[in-house]
Amino acid sequence: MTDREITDLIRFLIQTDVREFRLEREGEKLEIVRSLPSGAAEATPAPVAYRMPEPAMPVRSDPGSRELSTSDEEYRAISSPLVGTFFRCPAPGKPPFVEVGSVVESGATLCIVESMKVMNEIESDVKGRVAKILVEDGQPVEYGQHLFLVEPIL
Amino acid sequence: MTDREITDLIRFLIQTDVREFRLEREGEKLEIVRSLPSGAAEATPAPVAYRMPEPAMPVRSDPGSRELSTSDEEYRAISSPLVGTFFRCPAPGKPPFVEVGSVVESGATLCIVESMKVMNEIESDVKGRVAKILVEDGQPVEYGQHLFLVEPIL
Amino acid sequence: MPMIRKVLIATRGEVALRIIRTCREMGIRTVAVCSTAEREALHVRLADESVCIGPPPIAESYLNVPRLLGAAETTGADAIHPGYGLLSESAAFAEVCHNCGITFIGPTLRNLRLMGNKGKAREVVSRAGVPVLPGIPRKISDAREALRAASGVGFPVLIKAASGAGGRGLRVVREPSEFLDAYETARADVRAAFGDEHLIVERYCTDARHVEFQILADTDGNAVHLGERECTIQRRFEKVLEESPCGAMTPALRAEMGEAAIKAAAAVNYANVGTVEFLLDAKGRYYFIEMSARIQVEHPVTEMVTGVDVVKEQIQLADGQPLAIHQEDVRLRGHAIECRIYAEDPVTFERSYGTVARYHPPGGSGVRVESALQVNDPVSPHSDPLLAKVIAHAETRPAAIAKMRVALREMVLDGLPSNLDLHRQILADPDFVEGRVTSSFLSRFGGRP
Amino acid sequence: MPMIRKVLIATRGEVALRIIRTCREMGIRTVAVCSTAEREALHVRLADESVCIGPPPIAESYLNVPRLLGAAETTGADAIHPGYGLLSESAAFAEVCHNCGITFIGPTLRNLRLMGNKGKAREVVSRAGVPVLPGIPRKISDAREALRAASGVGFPVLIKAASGAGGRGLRVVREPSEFLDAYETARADVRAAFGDEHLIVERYCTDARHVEFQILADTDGNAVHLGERECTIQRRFEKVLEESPCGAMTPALRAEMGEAAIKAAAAVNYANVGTVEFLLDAKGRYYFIEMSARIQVEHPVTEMVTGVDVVKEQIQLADGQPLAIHQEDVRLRGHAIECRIYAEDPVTFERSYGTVARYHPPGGSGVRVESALQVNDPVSPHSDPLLAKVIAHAETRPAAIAKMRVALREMVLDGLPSNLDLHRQILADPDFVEGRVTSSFLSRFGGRP
Repeated sequence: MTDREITDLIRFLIQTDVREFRLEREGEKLEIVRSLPSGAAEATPAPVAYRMPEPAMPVRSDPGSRELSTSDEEYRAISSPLVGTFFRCPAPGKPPFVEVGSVVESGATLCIVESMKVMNEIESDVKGRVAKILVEDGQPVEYGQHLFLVEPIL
Repeated sequence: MTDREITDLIRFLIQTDVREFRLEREGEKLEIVRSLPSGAAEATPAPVAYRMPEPAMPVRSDPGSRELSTSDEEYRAISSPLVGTFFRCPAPGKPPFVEVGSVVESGATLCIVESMKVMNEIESDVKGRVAKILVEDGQPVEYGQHLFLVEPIL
Repeated sequence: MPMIRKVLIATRGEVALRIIRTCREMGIRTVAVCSTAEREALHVRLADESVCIGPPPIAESYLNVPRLLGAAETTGADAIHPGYGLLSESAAFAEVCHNCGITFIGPTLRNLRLMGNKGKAREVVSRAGVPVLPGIPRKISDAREALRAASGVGFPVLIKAASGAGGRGLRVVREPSEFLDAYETARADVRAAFGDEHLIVERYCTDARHVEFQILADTDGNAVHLGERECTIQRRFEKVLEESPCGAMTPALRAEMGEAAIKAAAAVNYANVGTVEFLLDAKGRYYFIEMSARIQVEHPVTEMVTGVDVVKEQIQLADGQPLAIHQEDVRLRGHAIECRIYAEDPVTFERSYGTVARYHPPGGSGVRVESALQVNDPVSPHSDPLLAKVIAHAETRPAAIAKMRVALREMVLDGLPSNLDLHRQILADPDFVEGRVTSSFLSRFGGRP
Repeated sequence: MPMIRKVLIATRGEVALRIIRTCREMGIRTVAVCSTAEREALHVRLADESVCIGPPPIAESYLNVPRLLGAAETTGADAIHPGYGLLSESAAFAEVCHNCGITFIGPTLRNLRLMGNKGKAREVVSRAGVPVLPGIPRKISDAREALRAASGVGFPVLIKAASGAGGRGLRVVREPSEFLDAYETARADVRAAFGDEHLIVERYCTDARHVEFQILADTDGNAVHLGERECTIQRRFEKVLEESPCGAMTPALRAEMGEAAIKAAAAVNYANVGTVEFLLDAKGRYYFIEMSARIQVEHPVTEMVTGVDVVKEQIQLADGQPLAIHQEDVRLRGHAIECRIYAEDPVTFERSYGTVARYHPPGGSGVRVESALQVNDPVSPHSDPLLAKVIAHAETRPAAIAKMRVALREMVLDGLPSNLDLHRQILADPDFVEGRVTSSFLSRFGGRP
C-alpha cells in the first residue's frame, strides 16, 4: 500500500465506527487502532470531571488540601469562620504568628482574617505543631476554607 | 481483496450490529473491530424507576417476564422478529399451534404474527417443552418481544 | 456606560441563575455565594466566581450580612443583587451596603423603610387618592384595641404583619368570636419571623382577584407600568400560578389601574423596579394592598408579554441611569402563564425533601424555564423549595393553556414529591380554563387552604 | 376538524420530541418507535405509546418499512410523520403509506418523485423563470462526458448526487486535472449511499451565502413564504448554525426571492411544507439550488421570527386542510439564531461517542431548546449525532448574538466531546458578529473543511 492509500484508508475509517483494523497482505502488516470509547467503557462510565464554563475563583482552597485534611486523621484542619482576607502577620512588617513547625497551644492566634476592615484573630482549637499553611498571605478566603493543618500533641 | 472491496465491506458492516470481523484467506488476514457497545450491556439496562406521564402501550411484554427469561438459563425465549399481531391458532376456530406443556421440535410453528395482512409463522429454534406463553391471543407484539419460554430437551 | 462592573448575587436557585443571565448579556461579571451544602449548585458552577459564606441554615449563610459583605469585598463586587425574599426588602441590609460603597440593586433606602411599614405605606398611598381596603392603617399591638377596630371595619377581616413580606402571620378571621385567638397566633408568628409583633387589620375581600402592576421608576420621577399580572391562584397566601394579562382586565381598566399604580409609586417617591398589588372584586372595584419593593418571582410573565427584561431595567435603574422606556412603548403581546414547581407533598402540601433522580425541563417554542435544578441535587429543609418555574407564552390565553399543558406533561422530575400534578390538575380545571378564578380556587384540590 | 387522530413518528431524538409537542397541542395522539438500544430514550418515554421496531442499526429499525407499518397498524395510527432525514424524502415509503391508507405527513408522491431527481427539478424550476446556476441539468454516468460538460460550465464546479439528500457525494473541483479522480470518488460514495451512481455537475459559487425560503403550500395552489433562513455556516455541506433573517437581505430582495421561491414551488405543484434553497452572491444575484421536500432541522428560527408553528402547518396541510395563512399575515419579528450541538470531536470534527454524564440545557427568556437528551443516554454510532438545538431570539441580531453567547456559556454537556466550544468560538468571531460570513467561514476553525 502506498502512503496515500493508507491515509485514504484512515480518512475513510474515521467516518465509521471501526475501532481496530488489522491487515496482513503480501508481507505487509497494517494495524490501525482508533481512540473510540470501547463498548465496555461505555457500560461503566468513568467518573467525569466537570468542565467548568469559567474558571472557579481562587478563593477556594484546592480540593487536594481539603481531601488531605478531612481524610487524614493525623491532622486537624483549622478553617475560616468568616469570609475575608488571610494575613499571617499581626501587622505589616511584623513576623508571622506561626510558621510550619511552630508548636502552638490551644487558643493561640494563628492568623488574621480581615473582613470589612475588622481584623479577626483566628485561634487554634488544639495544642499541636503547625504541619501545613494552606493559604498564601494576603489571599481571600471563604467560609469553611481550611487555613492550617495542625498535628495535635497529646 | 482489493481496497475497494474492503471499504465496501466496512460500509456494509457499519449498517449491521457486527462488532468484530476476522477473515483469513489466500494468505491475507483482515481484522476489523467496531466500537459498538457490547450486547451484554445493552441487554441488561439498570432498572430505572421512571414515572411515565402516560401509561405505556400494552404492546410490550411486561418486564417481569423479560427478566425471567433472560436470567433463567433453564428456558429459551422465543421472541418476535417483527411488529404485528400475535395469533396462537392457524385460523379462527382452529386449535392453537401449541399449549403449555406441548413438546415441539426445532422448526415447529409456535404461532403466527400478522403484519400488514401477511401471516408470518414463528418457529421454535430449539427442541423443547413449551413452559410459558407470554402474550394473549390477538395482542399486538413489538420487535424482540418474548412470546414463549421453551424448556430445551437435549 | 454602567458603573456596575461586578455583581454579587446574594441568593441562590432559579433567581440567581436568572440574574447571572442578564448580567452576562450586560457584560457584568457575577459572584455567586453559597452555603457549604450548595457548593455544587448550578448557580455556583455558572457564575464567574463563587464564595462559600456559611453553613446550610440560611440565617448563617444567605442572611449573614457580614459574610455577604466580606464576599463582596474580597471579590471586588461593586453591587449586590438580593434576589427576592431573603434580604431583598431589608432596609438595614441596604443601608450597610450603602455605607460600604456597594450599590444595592433595589429601591432607595427611604422606599424600603416606608414599605417595611405597611400601615404607613397604606396611609401615604390612600392620601394620594388610590383606593385602599377599609382597615386600620396603623400598627396595633393591643389585642382588645384590635378587636374593637376589626368590628368597626366589619368581618371577615385579614390580620397581617405591619412589617415584613410574604405570607407570614396572615390570618383570615370570619367571626368576632375567633378574633382574639387568631390575633395572638398571628402575633407570635410574626414576632418569630420578623422580630416585630405589630399587626394591621383590614377588610378581607372574599372571592376577589389578586392583580398586580409591574412598575419601573427612576429617581427623576419618570415611571411606567408594564401591565398587570393575575396572581389569584394562591395557597396559604403563597402564589402558585400567575398570568399576564389578567382575564378580567379591559383596556380601560388597565389604563386606570396602571395610572393608580404609578400614582401609588409616585406618592412614595419610588425609584427602581416594584410591584403595586391590588385586589380586584367582581364589580371591577380595586383596592391597593401593598407595594413589593423587589423583583418578584412571577416577573417572567410580564417579560414574555412586554419583551422587557425586568432584571436589566432593575440593574440600570439601581445604577442611576434614567428610565429609557416610555409608557407608549409598552405593548402587550399574547398571553403568558407561569407555574411554580415546588418541593411539596401532593397530599399534605407540606414541604418535601429528596434528591433529584431524573429531571427533564420542558422545551420547545414558547416555553421558558427558570430553574437551577440538576440531577443529584439534594433538596433539604435548608434548600429553596421553589425548584423550577415553567412559563408558557402564546398568542391567546387558550393557546397558552394548551402550551402549558403540553409542557407540564413533558416535564420529568423524579426523586422527590412536587406539585407538578397539582399544576396539571389546575390546567385541566374547567373554571380555570374559563377564567373563573378567585382566591379560594385552590381549596378544591384539598389540603389546607 | 382534523382527520388525523394518531400519528406514528418514524424518527427519534429532538425532532421526535418536537413533533410530539405539536401533536399534543393539536389533540393528536402519538406513537413513538425505537430500536432495542433506545427503549429508554426520551421520545419513547414522552409519547402516548411506543413500539420497538428493530435492532440498533437504523437500516433494521428506523429505516425498516415493514416494521414501521406494522407498528402503525397495531397501534391504529392513521398518519406517519417521517421527521427529517431517514425516510422523509422517500417516494417509495410515501407510496407504501398511501397504499396502506396511512397519511404520509409530507408533500405529494409526485413532489417527492420529482425532487428525488435533482436534475429534473432544476430543469422544471429553471423553465418557470427562476435563475439556476450554470450546470448540466441531467444525470451523467460517464466520466469523460462529465469532464467535457464541466469544462463548458467553467471551474470550479460542484459534483453532487442526482438523487438523495444531504451532503453525500458532494465534491468541489477547482481544476480540470482533479476532476476525474473526484468524479470517481463521488460516484462510489453516492452509489454506496443511494444505490444510484448518477451525478450532476454545476458551477461552484465561491464565497456565496446559502439562503433558503420556507414555503407553505396547499393542494389548491395557495402558497406563502415565511421569509428566509441564512445557512451559510456549514462544514462538509452540513449546516452548523442558522439565522433568520439573513444579514444580507433587504425587504425588496426578500420580496423578490420569496416570489421566486413560490414560483419554484408552484412550478412543481408543490403541496405541504418545503424549503427552496438558493445561493446568494456578493452582488445580490441568487440561484436556485434545490428544494427540500420535508421539515428542516433549522425550521425553529423561522418559527421564532414569524410565530408560525411549521410542524402544525405541515400536519394540517397533509390532512388536506387549506392553507389558512396569507402572505400579508406573515410578519418577521426580531432575529433568531440556531446552534446545532453535535456529538463531534473538537479537534478532528469526527463523530464522537460516549454517555451523557451531566446535562443542563440553557434556559431563560428568548432561549428555546430542542433536545431529547437525558443524563445517562448512550451516544453510539447508531445514535443521532445531533444532540440538541439551541435557539436564541431577540429584537436585533446583536441582541440575539448576546443571548446565544450567554446560553452557550450556560449550557453544560459532559460525557462526550461536542461542538459546543466551536459554537462559542463562532459567536465570538468578529466576522460573524459583523455578518461577514461565506461558505468557507468554518475553515478558519481547523479540521477538514
